Amino acid sequence: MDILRTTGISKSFGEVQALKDVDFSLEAGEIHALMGENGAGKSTLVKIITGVYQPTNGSIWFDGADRRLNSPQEAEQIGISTVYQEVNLLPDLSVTENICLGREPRKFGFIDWKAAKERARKALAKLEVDIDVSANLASYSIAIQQLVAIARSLDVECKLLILDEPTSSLDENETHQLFQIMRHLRDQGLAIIFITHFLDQVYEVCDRITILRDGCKVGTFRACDLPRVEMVSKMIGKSAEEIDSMGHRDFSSSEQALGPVILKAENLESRGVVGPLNFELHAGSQVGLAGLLGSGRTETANLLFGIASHDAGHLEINGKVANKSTWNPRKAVKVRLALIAEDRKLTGVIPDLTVRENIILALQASKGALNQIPRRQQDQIAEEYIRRLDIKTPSPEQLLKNLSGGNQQKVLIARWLATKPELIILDEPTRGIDIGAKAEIEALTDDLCKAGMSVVFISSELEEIVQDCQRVVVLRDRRQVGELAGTDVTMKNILKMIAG
Amino acid sequence: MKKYLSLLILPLLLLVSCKKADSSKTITVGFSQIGAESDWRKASTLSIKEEAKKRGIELKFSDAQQKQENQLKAIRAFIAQGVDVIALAPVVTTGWDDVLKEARAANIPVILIDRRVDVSEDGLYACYIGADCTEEGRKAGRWLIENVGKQAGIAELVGTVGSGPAVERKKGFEEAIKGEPGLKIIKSQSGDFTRSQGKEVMEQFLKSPERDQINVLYAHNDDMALGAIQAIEEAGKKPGKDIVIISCDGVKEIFRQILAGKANCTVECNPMVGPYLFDVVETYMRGETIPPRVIPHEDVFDARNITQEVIDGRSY
Amino acid sequence: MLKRLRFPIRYVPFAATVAVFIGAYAIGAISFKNFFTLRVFVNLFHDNAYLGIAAVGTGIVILSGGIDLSVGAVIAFTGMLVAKLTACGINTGLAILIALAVGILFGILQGTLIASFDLPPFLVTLGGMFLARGGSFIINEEALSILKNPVLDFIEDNLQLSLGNGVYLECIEVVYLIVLLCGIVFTQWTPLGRRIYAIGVNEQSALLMGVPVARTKIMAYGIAGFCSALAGIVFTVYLKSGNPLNCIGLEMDAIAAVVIGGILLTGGVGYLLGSLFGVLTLGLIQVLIMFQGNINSWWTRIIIGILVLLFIFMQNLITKLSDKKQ
Amino acid sequence: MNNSQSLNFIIGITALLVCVASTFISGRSQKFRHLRWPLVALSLLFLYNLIFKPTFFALEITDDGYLYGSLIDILNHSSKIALLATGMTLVIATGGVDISVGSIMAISGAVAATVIVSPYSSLILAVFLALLVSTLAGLWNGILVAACGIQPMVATLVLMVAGRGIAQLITDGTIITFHHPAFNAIGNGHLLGLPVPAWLAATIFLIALALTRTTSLGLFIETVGNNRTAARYAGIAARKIVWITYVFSGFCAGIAGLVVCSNIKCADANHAGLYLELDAILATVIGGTSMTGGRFYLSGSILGAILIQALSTVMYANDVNPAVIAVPKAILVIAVCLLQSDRFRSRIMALPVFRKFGGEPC
Repeated sequence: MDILRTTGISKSFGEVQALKDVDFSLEAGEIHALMGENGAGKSTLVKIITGVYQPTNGSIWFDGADRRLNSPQEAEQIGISTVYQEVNLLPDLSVTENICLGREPRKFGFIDWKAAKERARKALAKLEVDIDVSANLASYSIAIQQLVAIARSLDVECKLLILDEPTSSLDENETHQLFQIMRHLRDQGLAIIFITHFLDQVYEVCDRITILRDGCKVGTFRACDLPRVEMVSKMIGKSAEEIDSMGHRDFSSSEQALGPVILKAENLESRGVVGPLNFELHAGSQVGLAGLLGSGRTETANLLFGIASHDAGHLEINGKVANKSTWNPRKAVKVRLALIAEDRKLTGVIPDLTVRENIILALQASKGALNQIPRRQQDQIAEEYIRRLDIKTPSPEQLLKNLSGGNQQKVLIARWLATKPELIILDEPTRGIDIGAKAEIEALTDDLCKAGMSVVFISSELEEIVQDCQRVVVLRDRRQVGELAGTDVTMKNILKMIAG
Repeated sequence: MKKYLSLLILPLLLLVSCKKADSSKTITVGFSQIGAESDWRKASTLSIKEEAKKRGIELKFSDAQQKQENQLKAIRAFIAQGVDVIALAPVVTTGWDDVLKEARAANIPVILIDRRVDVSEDGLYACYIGADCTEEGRKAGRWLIENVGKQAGIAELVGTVGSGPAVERKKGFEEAIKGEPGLKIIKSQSGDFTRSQGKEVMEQFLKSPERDQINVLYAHNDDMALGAIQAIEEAGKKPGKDIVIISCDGVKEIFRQILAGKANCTVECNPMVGPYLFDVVETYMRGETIPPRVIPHEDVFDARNITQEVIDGRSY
Repeated sequence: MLKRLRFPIRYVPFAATVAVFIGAYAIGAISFKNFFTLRVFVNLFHDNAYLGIAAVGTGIVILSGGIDLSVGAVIAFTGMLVAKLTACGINTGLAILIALAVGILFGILQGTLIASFDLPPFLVTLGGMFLARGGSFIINEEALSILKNPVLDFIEDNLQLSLGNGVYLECIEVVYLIVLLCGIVFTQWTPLGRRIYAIGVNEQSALLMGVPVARTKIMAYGIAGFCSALAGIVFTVYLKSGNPLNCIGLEMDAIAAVVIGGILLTGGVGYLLGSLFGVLTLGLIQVLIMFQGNINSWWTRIIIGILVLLFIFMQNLITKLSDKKQ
Repeated sequence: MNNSQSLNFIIGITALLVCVASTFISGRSQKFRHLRWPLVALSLLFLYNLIFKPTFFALEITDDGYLYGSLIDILNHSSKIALLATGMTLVIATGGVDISVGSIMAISGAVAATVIVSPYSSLILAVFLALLVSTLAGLWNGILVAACGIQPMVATLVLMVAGRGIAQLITDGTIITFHHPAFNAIGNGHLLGLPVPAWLAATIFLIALALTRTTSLGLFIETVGNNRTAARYAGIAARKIVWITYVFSGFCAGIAGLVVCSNIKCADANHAGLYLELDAILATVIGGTSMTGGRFYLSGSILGAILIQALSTVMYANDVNPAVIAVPKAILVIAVCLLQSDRFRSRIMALPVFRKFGGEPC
């Protein structure tokens, strides 16, 4: 029987219509995947179900009654709890508090910390996590934090659990742990909404799939009745053939003669952070950085781009030697290096500036404050990339915060392409991005390589790496454990190295 | 963890180490000054400091920066230090009972300077040195009646709202001119004892509908008067002629203006209280009875009794 | 491992403040006679009780990620209110209750403006400061003394505990210590207290975790309003008078005290107990200057400035170091 | 008399009409939205005077051939707030705040006066040194905030406290009075019938505008204020941007200090610019710049300054006790900010009564 029914839900922000008349229903004891491209309205629908937003139109029926949810805690009280895509916890507070906040066990009206810690431990134990619960959350890795977030939502008596991209920052094992927990909970009669971009994950755990596109519901299907390709084509509104053609890339470029060395790292190291690293990158080729989460991939990227300074070894980019002490992003940009960093929200998006300003930002920065790009030229650049990357925005003057996650990501890519880089570092560029955009971005990177640009490609999805890179550097425990090239680049080899 | 331990230990140490204040031979005087807001104030501070040096008295000086709470802290500190006499130039007249009682309990006499305080019982302070501002207000009023006459429209630049001198100088002046129906205060507005405010407010006076009736300005201190003089000049009028200017304190600058004919009269409020103060202190230390009231010599200055010498004689 | 590391990161700024306080105290004790006495120590509490209570309120608001500039003005206002009411022959106890109520309402009003219309706290409380200051002048332009008041006299004469050789532990410092204690318990052991920390750390996350952000904020400012009002009453007891010019710029002292105590202005980090040492340290600096006894007013200002600077530097340094260690 | 009254009335009406007109224009154009509510407030002020105190609008041309009247005073006195607000706006845009400007004013005035009364008295030297010192003061703030990473409010608190002390140290605690026609002109002179301070403020405003809008400095400042990490990742020298704004703020404060000190022909270390930092911040926020940083509006800040000064001038003109002026000021500030806040407007405008009033949330 149904536990949740939404009828005719619509929601609009300013000119942007995020949801149009969505009917959605959910049964108790099922895991229900919510699929769709970025901007399809998944997050918005979730936020409405959890009372963060109020729908412009439509009604919500939950657990036997019509509900008007004005706040997340109202939702929580009736048994809807959520784990969001970006970890939304409180880094400066202890793990215990992050789990118990708002429902602390009391003794004479005062918080009973002893009991609270006990509960926190129990909640984490369910996920087979064993950590010091009185330490600050900030002192743990993102993966742990993500698990803490899930533990928090399991801690309450909930009837509906919403997992919005919970696995995007988990590695294989953690993900499988999570799936076991999910199945376990389902069997206890809990309803779970699961949002992800990893298709195989959908088929691994989900019973039913609801697909959204451009704010409208495409349909709800049983997972077993819906072939992968069909689902994808429904999501992106393209036919299966198109998708096939998108996925593949011809390996001709790997056969072509290697260009000159554009990036050279010798014993590159930042003590206690990452290294020593040794690898080369030839113009017009792609090198992949493979490794589990926390294996030092992002740290390496930051090192190359001068966010963090290396304290040993030799780094040479585009013929310019990066000086230990003075290497910084501005210099990196000068030698035609670009970094599209992992944490979009923190390191990329300037929410209150317009799309145009966000796009020209890096280019302008490289030119320096004093010679401003003429307005007409700015508009041209913005228009060009909005077209090229097919960014969904009403106008270049729209504020970036009003765009969906995927489109924000595209804007950031545009920002760096605008600087005409010769070497671009893509750190999880497809994280939290739907298959359509993913394919587009992959296609784009290929074109870039063909055009003679080199790419350092960081991804937790080995398929992507294997497919795209002629050369793979494998990291483990913040150290380089090996390098594969040409035909050796296979899933098996990489996994072997990662496993060690 | 050490931190916490030492934290616990500290009070204990104190309890153990309480010792009586041993009295030394040299006289120690604690002086709590209001602040350093004007040349006048600075002069009075200087006179006390220099006099102390001259007489070999150890002076504990504390500047309250216009805050009563600071003065209370200072007096408590003086008591704790075990000074022989406490001198106090109170920033306000109210709220001194408790601390004065404490001083009495520690039998340290308190001498007030240039302002009285109102307290619930007598004998909380030993002596008061200085004219009261009310009297200065009266003097200003009388000078007006004698020299300008019984017909005048008066604009008043009040001091900082609520501050002692402002209240008293207003009161005194009003008392003095009460008898004269011809003397009306047309405009009265606070200039906060500062030149900039004095100037800004005067500008507004000179733009008000009643501007043509104003022919006397009474400013609660010289600084505001000096600001007002500029405003009057900018309005194209002649300060001292078109508008008679009376003010209080008697600082060098206003004398220059009077000599130049741009101002007319200033009621002196003598800041050089050092000698008077330490006379009293020494009499007390000799064990003699001290006078309850000492009035420093104070003049009313106008064009008749100001000469270059007088100006050069001024240190402030 | 983590257990061992946790001490520095969390408690370092606070511990540093305590260390500096003790150091300064030692210096005073060595260099001035009659400094290392119980009287001086008790005076520290007696003379700064009102500041301390205000600092508790400010601390709570800052922990919630806001700021309160209205403190000084509200103190003056409550003082005037109590003075006026008693002058009008209203029972003092009642007057005090009214004043407290007004304080709370004032705080809640500010909180509402900030929380439900997301106006910047700095601005709203600045407006509050103007309002309260102006209000106290409207009540009466000059100071009102509350002499011969049975209640206050009773408080003064009976509610005190002799500690020998003329030193008394009086009502107001006790009140301060009680308020401080309540504050600590409130922030560390009550759900609301933790919510205040939560919204201080990250409002968005807190909201998503089901914290009623708006209500919590309003509460925080309400409590701050209460503290300011109470500080005002303590100050009135301390002075036996109300004065519209009282405590101008006190909010800055309170903020300085809180910051010195190791609470970050960005909110969510720090401990109320720190504010105690912040307050005591500020008081101590003044006492040291008074004991030294011939420092120009301008030097006083400069020295205080420098000392505040030193504190901040030291805290930054130590915090950075301990971060590195982690 | 009658004649002059009607003249006042005409001036008043024109002033009012100008305000109202620009209100509607700003309401229409996307670019000047932020100016609308301050303008409404200003219009109301003028309307009040037009009805109850037409003499407020009295304007005369003096024998020396410059305009003279309350309106000019507003212009004249608001210029010092405007100067501070110009610098403050940029600082606030980076997500900071500078509460030391009042003290910096005092320092700058003290330096200038000391030079003027010294044997090497010269206008150039005085102005140069004063501005140099205040710029250095700004640099000091900048270093504390940008390099040492201290929270802006605490960092500038240091100079706010110590600054007046330093100023007094320079003047040795006295109020230095001087007579130096050339220097006095800075605060009292007139140019084309208008007071010099107003011209100064206008110039600085235009310079700031040019610096931020014809170059990309503005964009960078807004970026840093909006998301500092991202700014760094985009290759913007965030630190440099931040301390530049503090330096500029210090410079502006320096000029304001010169204006005040020359206006009253003396350096009063205790009172020069006391609490003026608050007015500057108010002006900035009234002008529509958010205290959390990001977008900034210089024109708004100038208007805010004028509005604040207009309020107190009107109060003086109506013999309101200055201690009480705080109250209407507070109300005005809160009111304008409420109207600036989208949430408030969207709630109010939801009421049918306001539907037609052109206030769709922007």
